[in-house]
Amino acid sequence: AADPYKIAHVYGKTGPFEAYAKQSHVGLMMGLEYATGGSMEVNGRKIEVIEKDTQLKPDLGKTLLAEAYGDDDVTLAVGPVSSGVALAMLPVAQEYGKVLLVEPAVADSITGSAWNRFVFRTSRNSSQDAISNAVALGDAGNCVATLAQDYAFGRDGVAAFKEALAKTEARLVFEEYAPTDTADFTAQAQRLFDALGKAEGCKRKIIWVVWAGKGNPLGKLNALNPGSQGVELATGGNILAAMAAYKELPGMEGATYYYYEIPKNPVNDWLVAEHQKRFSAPPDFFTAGGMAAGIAVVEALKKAPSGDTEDLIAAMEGMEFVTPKGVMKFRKEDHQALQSMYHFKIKVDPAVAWGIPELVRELKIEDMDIPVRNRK
Amino acid sequence: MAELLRLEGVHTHIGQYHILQGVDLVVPEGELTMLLGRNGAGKTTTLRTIMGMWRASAGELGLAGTDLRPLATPDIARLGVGYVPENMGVFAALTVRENMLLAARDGAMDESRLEWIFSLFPALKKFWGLPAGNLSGGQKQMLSIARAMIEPRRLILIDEPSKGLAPAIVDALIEAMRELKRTATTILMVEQNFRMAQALGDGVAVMDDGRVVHAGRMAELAADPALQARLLGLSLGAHQ
Amino acid sequence: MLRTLLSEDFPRSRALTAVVLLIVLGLVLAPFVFPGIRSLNTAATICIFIVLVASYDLLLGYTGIVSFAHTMFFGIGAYGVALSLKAFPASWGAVALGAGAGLVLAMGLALVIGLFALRVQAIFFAMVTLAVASAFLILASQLSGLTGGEDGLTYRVPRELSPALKLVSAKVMDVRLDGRIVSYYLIFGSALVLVLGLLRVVNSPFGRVLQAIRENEFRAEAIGYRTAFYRTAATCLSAGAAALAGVLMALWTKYTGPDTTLSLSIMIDILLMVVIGGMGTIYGAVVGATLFVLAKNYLQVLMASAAETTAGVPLLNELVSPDRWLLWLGILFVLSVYFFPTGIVGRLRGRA
Amino acid sequence: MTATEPPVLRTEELTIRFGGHVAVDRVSCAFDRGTLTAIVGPNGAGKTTYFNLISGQLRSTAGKVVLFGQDITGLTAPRRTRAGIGRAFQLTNLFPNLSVLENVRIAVQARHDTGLDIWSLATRRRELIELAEHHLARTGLLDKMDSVAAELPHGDQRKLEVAVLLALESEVLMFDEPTAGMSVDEVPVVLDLIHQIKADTAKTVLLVEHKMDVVRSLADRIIVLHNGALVADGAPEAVIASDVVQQAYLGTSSASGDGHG
Amino acid sequence: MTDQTSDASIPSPPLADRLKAQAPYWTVPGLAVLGLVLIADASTWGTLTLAGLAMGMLIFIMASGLTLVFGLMDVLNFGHGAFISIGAFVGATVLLALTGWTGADSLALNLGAVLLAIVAAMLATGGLGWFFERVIIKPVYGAHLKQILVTMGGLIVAEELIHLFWGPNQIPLPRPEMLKGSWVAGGVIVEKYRVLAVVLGAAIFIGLRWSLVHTRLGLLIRAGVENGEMVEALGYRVRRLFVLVFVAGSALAGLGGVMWGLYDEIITAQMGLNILVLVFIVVIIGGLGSVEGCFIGALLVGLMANYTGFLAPKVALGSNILLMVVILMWRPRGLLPAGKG
Ligand SMILES: Nc1ncnc2c1ncn2[C@@H]1O[C@H](COP(=O)(O)OP(=O)(O)OP(=O)(O)O)[C@@H](O)[C@H]1O
Ligand SMILES: Nc1ncnc2c1ncn2[C@@H]1O[C@H](COP(=O)(O)OP(=O)(O)OP(=O)(O)O)[C@@H](O)[C@H]1O
Ligand SMILES: [Mg+2]
Ligand SMILES: [Mg+2]
Repeated sequence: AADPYKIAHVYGKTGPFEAYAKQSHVGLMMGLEYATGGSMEVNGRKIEVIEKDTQLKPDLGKTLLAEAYGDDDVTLAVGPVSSGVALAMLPVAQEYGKVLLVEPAVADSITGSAWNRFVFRTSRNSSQDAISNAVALGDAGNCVATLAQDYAFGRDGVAAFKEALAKTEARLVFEEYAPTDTADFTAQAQRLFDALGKAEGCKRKIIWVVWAGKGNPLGKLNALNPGSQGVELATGGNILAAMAAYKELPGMEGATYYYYEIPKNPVNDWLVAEHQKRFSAPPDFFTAGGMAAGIAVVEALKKAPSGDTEDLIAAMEGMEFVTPKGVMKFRKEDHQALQSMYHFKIKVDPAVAWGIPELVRELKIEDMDIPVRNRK
Repeated sequence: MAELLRLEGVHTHIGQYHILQGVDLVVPEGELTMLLGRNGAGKTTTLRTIMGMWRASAGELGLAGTDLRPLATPDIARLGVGYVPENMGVFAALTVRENMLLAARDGAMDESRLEWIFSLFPALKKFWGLPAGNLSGGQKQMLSIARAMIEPRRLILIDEPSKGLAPAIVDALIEAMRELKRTATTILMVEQNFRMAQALGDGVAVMDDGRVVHAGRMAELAADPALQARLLGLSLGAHQ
Repeated sequence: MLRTLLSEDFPRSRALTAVVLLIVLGLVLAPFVFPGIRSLNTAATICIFIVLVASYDLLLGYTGIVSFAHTMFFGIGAYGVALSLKAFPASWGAVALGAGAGLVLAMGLALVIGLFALRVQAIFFAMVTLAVASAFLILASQLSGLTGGEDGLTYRVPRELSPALKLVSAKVMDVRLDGRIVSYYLIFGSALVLVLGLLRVVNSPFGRVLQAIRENEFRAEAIGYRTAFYRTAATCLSAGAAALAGVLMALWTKYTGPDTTLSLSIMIDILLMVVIGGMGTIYGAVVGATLFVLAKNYLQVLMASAAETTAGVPLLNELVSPDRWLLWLGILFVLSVYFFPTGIVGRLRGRA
Repeated sequence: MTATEPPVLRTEELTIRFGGHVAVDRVSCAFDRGTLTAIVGPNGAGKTTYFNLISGQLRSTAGKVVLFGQDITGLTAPRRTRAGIGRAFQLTNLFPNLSVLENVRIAVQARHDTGLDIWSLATRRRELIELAEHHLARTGLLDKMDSVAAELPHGDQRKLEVAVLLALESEVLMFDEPTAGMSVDEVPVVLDLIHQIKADTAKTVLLVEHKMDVVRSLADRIIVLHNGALVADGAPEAVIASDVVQQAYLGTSSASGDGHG
Repeated sequence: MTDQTSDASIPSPPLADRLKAQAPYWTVPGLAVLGLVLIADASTWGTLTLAGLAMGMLIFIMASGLTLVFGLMDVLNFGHGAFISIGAFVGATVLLALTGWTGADSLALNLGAVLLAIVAAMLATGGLGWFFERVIIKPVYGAHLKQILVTMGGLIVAEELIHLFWGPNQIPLPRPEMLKGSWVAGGVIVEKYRVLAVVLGAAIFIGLRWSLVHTRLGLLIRAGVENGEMVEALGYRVRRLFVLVFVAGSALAGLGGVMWGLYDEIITAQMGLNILVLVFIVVIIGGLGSVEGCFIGALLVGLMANYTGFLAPKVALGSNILLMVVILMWRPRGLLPAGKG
């Protein structure tokens, strides 16, 4: 047989994001499996996946990626989990002139200011998250205040959200930023309640929370009876474990990247059924992303059998491929995969351990105007 | 008189150093035995070995028939052994009262004993509620001795009690030791102050280089200046 | 000559001499004897950590100050270069500017911390620096406009250091002589100079005063040393050396972010390296850093092979899976402190 | 020493209070060049505290310390040491894990102000090492100079304490019970040393000591502290014979003599 | 014999000194008043102050064990963070098994479930503490540096073991039914759960203080830290005492873990480490080994976070450090270092 295609999965297997990493890797493998019809072969050549653990350390990530490209001579690499590691890895792709398919790191700059032409991304970026949420909350008469972490991820998210919300009929009345290590959110809640209390002519008053990492602002805001102030809470989707907290928030609206019951298509049906069978649990947030990446790899190799980088890039630019989330498309300009997002409303079912995001509306690629940010 | 404490061929190592090199010592019940010797002879090490603070590496160590070698320090103390260490060992953060309270093992101090101690060391009464760390050098020494006296003990090991004490207090100390002897307390005392040693000692042992080089009655040693000179180098410094 | 270079502070044990020689030789020849990206990276990391650990030992082993802020200074050096290379075209001037600024800032900050911390007890100082360092870490991620936040900074280094540079077109001993090799030897050389410099400092009259302070600060005051001043000076010197180690790190990785320079876990690694190696001897830093970096880099590899051999055994296999490498690292922490109470250097010297 | 020469060291109304307790109570006293003054008093009289006030380990509540006519009350301990006040401590106070030689060398180095030199090699400053060796020779410790201080027997530690003090070459030397805990054959070594220092008329010595024979043999003058206050001051025999010393200090029974101690 | 007999005791210190000694106790009311002046709105101030005090109590619960071990035994235990996490995980396991109780609309059943969870967590962490002391800490008494390293090692191992037993996911831990939500009265919002925290925190404070000040145990521990050898020479088994203290400290960490887990409603293996720096700050502000100081320190931190978070969010980040710096400038050994009662 011909030489196998070697693919490196370089990601933070160990450390705080272990859970995400596991999902991502399972998804990638299932994606490869699905797209090759279970043979793990494409163009008559085997696909071999090499795993490398970045331990969430950017410097290690760089070394491992360089090792994969240089010493292991892989066709392309997939990963990593954290944006910091991803950003450190981007120049390596350029240095070695090989493709890096980013999944599931979300920072805008990966396909923005730090981008180079060897970088593709299947995962959604922060803007897509923020914009979809803005569209979801953008009804006329809505007054929105935001609570975000006081660092890049939070500020960028709010900026994109703000920009998108301006195009809707809703109104942004207040932005609150809290330090990442905030434990007690009473002060922030008080400031938000005060600001929303002063806002006039609002049909609904909503606090949109964008938060990643430790602390649980949503739960803490909710414990303060926002209802008694006439205030609702909103936030995006998350992994199932985190959405357990949403059980306290029936009726909460927002937009999410994936929930296994939402997309209706054969790919997702296969994923849900197989995942349930193999792991007796539904696929989670990052499983879907991993699978999308796996499918993208196979599709790209089908179009560019040589595995040569330039051929791959040419094949992938503008490529459309079918994922558990339906059709995705690598935008030519910045190699970001455009994709649907889902406006949801939380329903509580006592038998389910988490709050169930019920689809309100699918936000299709054309419903969202995702800015291209990689022009220098 | 019956012997209370017996050391036979005791060796002690501290780290890589071989400090005690076969100590033989007998302390008869109810007597005050003086342990003399020049600096570094191993006197403190002997007391610490008896207390179980250093482990004897060879030899026999018995208290009234009980083998001390397998016992840990607290267990040795519970046999009724009191210890006044060379560096006084007062708890600086605790008050004088609390220091004394800890020494009275069942948690209450005997009033009459306390009065007796106050009469010997009035400074303790004065600083009763103050942290012991604030005491002067001599006052700490008094506290350390008082801790050993607050309860009746079978055996008290005292390391250089007169160090740093004013002459008047040394007299009080001598008085206290005599009184302790009257209450059938056996005492093993290390001392450099020969006047005090002479005034108090029943028996005497002299150490050098980790061994006991002379053992006998105090009266004999006191009466024999030549022996004193040979063992202690007394003639040199006595009457400058 | 050698006497002067080593400041008359010799390994004082045949075994230790052999170990140190082996390490130096290994590092000199690393690019050729252990080819491959991973091993070259390991060698460079070892060089950088030797400097970092030795500078920390000046504080911890020689002066008796426990500080958790050492990675902060390391980070300042690295960020200095990173920011400068980000702002200006990649040139040696930019590197010098960044390094200089980092050095000055690190030493200045050390001065402030030193002056403040002189008022508090030793163990308080440790906790204060822990708090300051974690605040600095958060600050660095909060000032994302400047520092790139959590994501860190990626930048270009002067051409001489990038793989684009080809010294000779042919390979030497199967190794391409490109900018990476230059880069490596730059780091190796700088590390050597810095370590010898630190060795000199600890054997100078100044270094002796530090040791006296460690032993008995009260007494050192009583014989006329203004210990506050000396302790602050030691803090500044060690901060400066740490910042320079940071500069090397920034040049090597071409990426600077909180996880590579500022994190608490690096701080703990440094502590462990000092203690395993042996406190209060610069040689300890050399040995400790080398062993630990090797262990950390190859522990997962080792475990992967262990996992293969125990594939059948259920729980054991789970335990030795490479994903559980942190578990074994933790156990390594505990064991190394037990087995090397006086450090490896103490061990080796004790035997000799 | 001439009568007109001003005193080397003087305290004026020196006082310190700990909470409600006055440990040193308005002590005014002057010490002349070339004299040895013994300070005696019961335990807790304030002798060590008085020393601490002079050498700067404690800050006075009120009063002044004057050295060579200069008010040094505001100076820190290291500055006072540099100004010429050296002391040895009641409880042995050394650099425990350094060698005997290094203990003294570091003091010599302090005296010669070379601590800031970060570039020359300590082992190559022969002149400092020789001085240290000289002081060790004087105290009879030369053959032990490579031992670690902590492992010395008590008596040798006391001697080392004195050697460190000598190395400072101070004008004023303060000894706090230098012979406490020393065995009888060791005591003379230290006493000889103090005799030697005294013979050097440039030095001013203050000595706290409980052993009256030592005091008698060394002191030019005795001052008595009691409850923090200076209660007697004068020639040794007169002071010892005074009522206050006989009662408050020596106690009634020991009037006959204090034997050897 | 001598006139030392004459004065039986020393006079008490002057008033100014006594006032100065009491100053630390006034810091909390002082800060609250300052907060009122700056915030100017009574109901907002009320909400923030009550929340801040309760937050302080939660922190105190976690810090109390550390101050006990750190202050009394002079052991710097980073493993404390692991005990907090493990306590939370054990507690969560119990609570998630008792959903019948926690989901019921009965305060008694709810509290019963919490109590059971706490007991289980304390037993688990106490037992673990025993193991920790025996195996990890025992050889390194008196050596801070080694303590930092071995306990750090222990912390890493414990976190990994949590992953091994409970999986890598964070676990949601909803509060029992009756402890959800808040009461609102006159614009002042009081979270129900925080009331529980206050009650528990106060009980622990009083219990600890009493046992340290009024029993021989406290005395012995304090003496043992200073000079363990001498305590042994007085006939006490210091080793056993230390184990006891360590177990108690670890059990308190477990308790703190359950309470913190229920506060955050999400638990992760790293939660203990994340909160550890804050806990250390509280212990330092309080002064080593002082339960009272730790209590005051925790309340100060709790209030400070809320006041600055409301008044000047940018400052909130450094507010704890700022507080620590100010307090240490004022009192270099912390508010109430041990040895003062
Ligand atoms: N911790 C230790 N490490 C090493 N050697 C020690 C230690 N403690 C004591 N020694 C040595 O043991 C020997 C005996 O010491 P020890 O303290 O028993 O003497 P001593 O007779 O009590 O003397 P002194 O009268 O000075 O108190 C001395 O040579 C001393 O240096
Ligand atoms: N920090 C302090 N706080 C309170 N009282 C103190 C402090 N330091 C010393 N004292 C008290 O001051 C008095 C004087 O103590 P000092 O140590 O000067 O006595 P001394 O004359 O040297 O006695 P000795 O001969 O016993 O060494 C003592 O009563 C002591 O308790
Ligand atoms: Mg002795
Ligand atoms: Mg004194």
